[in-house]
Amino acid sequence: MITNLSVPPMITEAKLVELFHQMWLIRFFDEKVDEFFAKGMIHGTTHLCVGQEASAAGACAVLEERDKITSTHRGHGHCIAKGADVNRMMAELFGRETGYCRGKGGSMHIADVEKGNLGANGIVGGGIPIAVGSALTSKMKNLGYVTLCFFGDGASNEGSFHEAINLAAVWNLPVVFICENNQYGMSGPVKEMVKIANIADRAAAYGIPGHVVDGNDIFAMMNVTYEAVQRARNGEGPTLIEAKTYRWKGHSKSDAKKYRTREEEMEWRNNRDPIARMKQVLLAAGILSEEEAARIEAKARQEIEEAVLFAESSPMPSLAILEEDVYA
Amino acid sequence: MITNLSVPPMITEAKLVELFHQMWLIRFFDEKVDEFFAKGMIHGTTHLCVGQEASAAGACAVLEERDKITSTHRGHGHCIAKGADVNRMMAELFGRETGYCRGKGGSMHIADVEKGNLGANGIVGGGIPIAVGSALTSKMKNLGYVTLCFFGDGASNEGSFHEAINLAAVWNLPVVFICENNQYGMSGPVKEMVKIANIADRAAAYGIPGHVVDGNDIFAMMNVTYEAVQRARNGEGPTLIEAKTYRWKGHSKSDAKKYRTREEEMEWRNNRDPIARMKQVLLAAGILSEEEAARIEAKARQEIEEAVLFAESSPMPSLAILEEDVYA
Amino acid sequence: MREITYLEAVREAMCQEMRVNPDVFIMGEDIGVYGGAFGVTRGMIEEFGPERVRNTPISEAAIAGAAVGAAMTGMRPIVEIQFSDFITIATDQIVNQAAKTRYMFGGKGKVPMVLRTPSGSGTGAAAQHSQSLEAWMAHIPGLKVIQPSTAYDAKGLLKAAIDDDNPVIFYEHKLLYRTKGHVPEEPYSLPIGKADIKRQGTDVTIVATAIMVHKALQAAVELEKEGISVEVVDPRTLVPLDIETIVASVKKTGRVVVVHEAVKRGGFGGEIASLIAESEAFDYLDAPIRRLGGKAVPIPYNPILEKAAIPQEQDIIDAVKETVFRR
Amino acid sequence: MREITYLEAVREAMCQEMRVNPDVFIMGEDIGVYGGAFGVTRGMIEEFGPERVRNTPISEAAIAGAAVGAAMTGMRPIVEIQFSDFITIATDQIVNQAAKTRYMFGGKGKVPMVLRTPSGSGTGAAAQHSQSLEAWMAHIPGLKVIQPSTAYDAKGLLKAAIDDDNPVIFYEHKLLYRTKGHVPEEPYSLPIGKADIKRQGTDVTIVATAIMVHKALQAAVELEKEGISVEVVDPRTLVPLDIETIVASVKKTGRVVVVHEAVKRGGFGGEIASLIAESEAFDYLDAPIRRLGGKAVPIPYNPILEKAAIPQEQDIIDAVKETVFRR
Ligand SMILES: Cc1ncc(C[n+]2csc(CCOP(=O)(O)OP(=O)(O)O)c2C)c(N)n1
Ligand SMILES: Cc1ncc(C[n+]2csc(CCOP(=O)(O)OP(=O)(O)O)c2C)c(N)n1
Ligand SMILES: [Mg+2]
Ligand SMILES: [Mg+2]
Repeated sequence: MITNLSVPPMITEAKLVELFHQMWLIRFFDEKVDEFFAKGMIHGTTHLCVGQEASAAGACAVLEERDKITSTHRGHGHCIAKGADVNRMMAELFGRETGYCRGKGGSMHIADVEKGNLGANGIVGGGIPIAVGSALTSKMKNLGYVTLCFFGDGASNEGSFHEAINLAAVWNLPVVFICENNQYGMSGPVKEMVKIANIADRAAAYGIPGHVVDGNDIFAMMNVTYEAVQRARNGEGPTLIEAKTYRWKGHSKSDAKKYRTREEEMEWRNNRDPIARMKQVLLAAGILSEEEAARIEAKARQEIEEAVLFAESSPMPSLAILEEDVYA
Repeated sequence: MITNLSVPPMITEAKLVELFHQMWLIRFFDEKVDEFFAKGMIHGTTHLCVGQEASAAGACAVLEERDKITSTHRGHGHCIAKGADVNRMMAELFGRETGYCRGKGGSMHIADVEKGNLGANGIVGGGIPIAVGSALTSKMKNLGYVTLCFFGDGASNEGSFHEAINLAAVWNLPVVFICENNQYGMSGPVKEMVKIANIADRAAAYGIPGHVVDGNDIFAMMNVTYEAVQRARNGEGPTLIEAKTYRWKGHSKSDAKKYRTREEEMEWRNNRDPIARMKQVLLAAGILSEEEAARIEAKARQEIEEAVLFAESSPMPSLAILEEDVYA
Repeated sequence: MREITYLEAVREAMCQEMRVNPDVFIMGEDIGVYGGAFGVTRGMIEEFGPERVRNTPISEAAIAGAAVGAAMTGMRPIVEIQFSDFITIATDQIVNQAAKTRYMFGGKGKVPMVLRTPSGSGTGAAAQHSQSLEAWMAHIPGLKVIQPSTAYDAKGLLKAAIDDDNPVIFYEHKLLYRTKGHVPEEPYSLPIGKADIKRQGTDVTIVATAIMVHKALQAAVELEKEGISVEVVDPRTLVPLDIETIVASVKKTGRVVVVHEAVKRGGFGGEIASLIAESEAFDYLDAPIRRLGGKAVPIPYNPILEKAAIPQEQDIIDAVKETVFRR
Repeated sequence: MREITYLEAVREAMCQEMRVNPDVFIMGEDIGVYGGAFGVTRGMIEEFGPERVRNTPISEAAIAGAAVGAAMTGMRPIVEIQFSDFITIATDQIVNQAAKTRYMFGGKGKVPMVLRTPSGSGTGAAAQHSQSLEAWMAHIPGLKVIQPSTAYDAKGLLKAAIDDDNPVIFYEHKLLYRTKGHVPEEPYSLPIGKADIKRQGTDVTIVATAIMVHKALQAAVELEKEGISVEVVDPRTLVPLDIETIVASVKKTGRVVVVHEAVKRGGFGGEIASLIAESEAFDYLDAPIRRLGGKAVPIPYNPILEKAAIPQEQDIIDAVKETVFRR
């Protein structure tokens, strides 16, 4: 039990240290991917969540293993936070047979079904109804699990958002909707794309609670998600959480970022870095020392290097698998 | 100018009398259609708005001729209220060449483009984005017209509702959304299909005003729509109006109405009949006498009989037109 | 054997599965006390309750997507989309999610769901309620596509669809709902991917789907009177397609007419005709392959126009004769 | 003549129209300062301003539907759907509204809109961003469907599409964006419904669309070396389809291979092959019609698998040889 910090009951000191490590892992994973894309070493496209680590890590921290998530095109963080193996993730980006999808999915389709990650999604808003369906299973089979549904501010303007949340609300399903509002949908500033201050205010349209949270504060993320997960697990229905955050990088592999200023970026990088903020708290609470923090950071960095080695040394899929996996 | 009643400025006594007549026209039209369907004399299906006359007549009363509407599967009332000729409407239902759509559209697709009626729609929620597009034209060409967009309570759960209203809101378009909440979407009670008290509350999700109005009170309808139309015309953007009303008949041609009680139906018929209510007000205000009211009612009934004669005596479309009208 | 309607056969297949398998449930608009737009689910909510016969808001994308999510996590949902035209609102969830999930995930997960939906014209519901868009779904890898033409086939194929571990689109033709046929009372399954020869013949093959099977059979009776022996092959399932049975028939008869209600241009008849042309049957063809399909128009309301928009018995007779008397 | 890219040709067609016709405007996601996902609209918001280059929320159904409404009331909207796969979210508005409005209204009103959208695989964007679903749209009466393969065609056909009074679906192949061609600077229009013979030949006809035109032309060069003279016909527009030009070519060569990137099963190649088989060219055929198309799989991510999922130059060469050396 942690007494000097307000955290959900299952969050031990060890777990906090693990989360600190996890955030680094997410960051280094995506920075490495960024590097490879810049060098043209990876095929396709990718969407990085550097700067958004706390919302993924914080939200998933309060889940049980049996709980499920649905993720997005910007999904590496969610995937790691739900317990995926970075080796297999990196292998997927390299298009290898050892990847989560045997090289068939790539960045936008990594799923880790055994760990309850029902998949990234290349369709903005595409995962929201799926999360509702997963929650329906939990309710109908009385399985007690909760489904966390991640999506972006931009996705909140898709019809699927509206239809799915309403359905979850009227059926009172155990699902928590987490809108990661990183201020832009590709290039569209949220201020121009909705006429309201908070996406969370849309919860009222479905008769469910809505909460705005600082998505770069992992403690706030854990607390607000924990409460929503508890509600869901207790049969009290869905919640909409809006995590205000920011993506440090461009939207995808090439982005001149004309739609925002460098000053704005610097403000978020310098003053609201979720990892730096967590570190400060852990240091202040005496949970970590500077040395331990540095060691964890280095370890995460090392793990990503190893993931790259794993990926690079993994075999390419054989052409024979092209027509496999279409049908079960 | 009417001094003893609160009505929008353009509503004269003569206009009120005209509206009284119009409501009867709507009612008799749909009752006649009901009769024909029951007898198997009309092909296809239909959706009657008996009991909902005031929302159509009241909303359209404050429009100018250049203003536009989009309508729904339950669209005969809107169509008449926007100035359509009942002869050509009836002819359409009879599948005749003289019908609004040359017999190609039927009940669900009557449009009267010259009068600004952009059409009924067989797709629930299908007309909402179209109304937004029509409003966009008005804004881009600076035409000053307003578009009234009708849809049902059920339609408010379609993704198109969400996407289109948000778009209209962020673009500040001259469109007024009118949700005719007749308590059911086919058989689905609105109480089970949304978890909120008023559909109008959804306006807050888009940062636009929302109003609940007694849809069976034509005066209330006129006033609230007038205000919204004024806002739209003044460049202040869209409004969502929810008109609480009730359909007296079944959903479409065959409906055992198991999803509601006969008592509920009687309550609405006996105590909230929009025509009876208007009549009472007009009598009390001295605008109509009982005799005049009876004469107007009889006239409307007669016009529908004539519409039937017109339809019956109109030619069937020739097979030659089958492949016409696909492309402009 | 007892006779029941196609509609009852569909309902019976669902009810029998739901009695034995608690993972099977159905959701859709107005499928509760209303019994669905066509009455297919009538009585089901009374038997299975509102948890397993789930009345939904009018939200096709969410319904289809919720089915995908439920299927991925262990349920076997049946979705009723009130008219197949409304698939247009749920297309992303069906085509980009349900159909592709397993492949994108490299063989992980499965999506055992059935999407049942009424299609076709003939009810006067006009352009937005009368389409036959099965060719779309048949174009999508990862989906299976079924179009039963009889009560017997409907029951057996629906059981097979529910038992299948993949997303299956199950088209029910509105005008077939009231048609009757002999249907065993006990549950049975028909193989998905096996055509059925609905009538044996030697002079010409008609490959017909859904309601066109019946028009073809009527045409065959007329043609018989003129000494033309018609074989009617009903693919029953478009994906997978039993091309072997079709090819074997064409090799036997040397002449073929393919007929469906869907618009001819871009309809699945083009696929069937091309497969025949690409097959060993090509060398057996004594006349060009004929295709019949709907005219390139939205379905009109007026009943005379409506009928004229799609092939009728006489059109089939004419096409067969042209094929048979060629050269 | 000056050379520009396909992408520039598309942009130029739009800009030239927008300069002369105030009713023409464009809307879509990220088409403003970002210039669209592929950069097609880069610079346009700077020239025309945000009122005529309208950046939208991520709401495909509303964007398409707003275009329908705007078109019905006097504008000539161009809609950019970021990837053609996302048409699945706007399908109702395109198929049930845009395509059918005029017919349902008995010839009243018109819907002059162009929906431009990038399609095809080859960028590693995997299953939900790489489809070729043009066959769907070609199946829908009321729509016109264009698939330009060169910069020259793109510019001329896009002008024609914008000037057309009907809804037009305009597919741009992602891998063609960077290809260059000779394109006149002044505005010009190419007829919608006229195929183009991209290469003359005498032994065999290849009917190829979009990127496959280029692969077919490369294959033709190789085949030439082996003494096989290939004619390459590019339909350019699927609806209306210039079947006359195709049939004339096949009558001349007696052999035909139809190739597209879209999944073969249910692809538009079936329509083309069947039309050829139904035509007078049937009697001129010296070999069965061959079709090549994508494998029946979602497009995989891995670049080797991705390429293997669709026809490549070698596949075309092989198919042509099989056709030519048959019997
Ligand atoms: C249906 C759909 N529309 C558009 C896109 C293209 N696209 C991919 S990500 C993206 C922006 C999404 O914004 P948001 O939901 O805020 O997520 P973020 O990228 O900011 O994490 C867009 C427009 C898509 N993939 N799917
Ligand atoms: C997209 C779509 N889904 C379902 C239907 C079938 N349907 C027609 S009307 C209707 C009920 C609509 O309810 P509401 O919007 O409240 O309008 P009301 O009928 O009550 O006037 C339904 C489900 C349809 N036509 N379109
Ligand atoms: Mg965002
Ligand atoms: Mg209603």
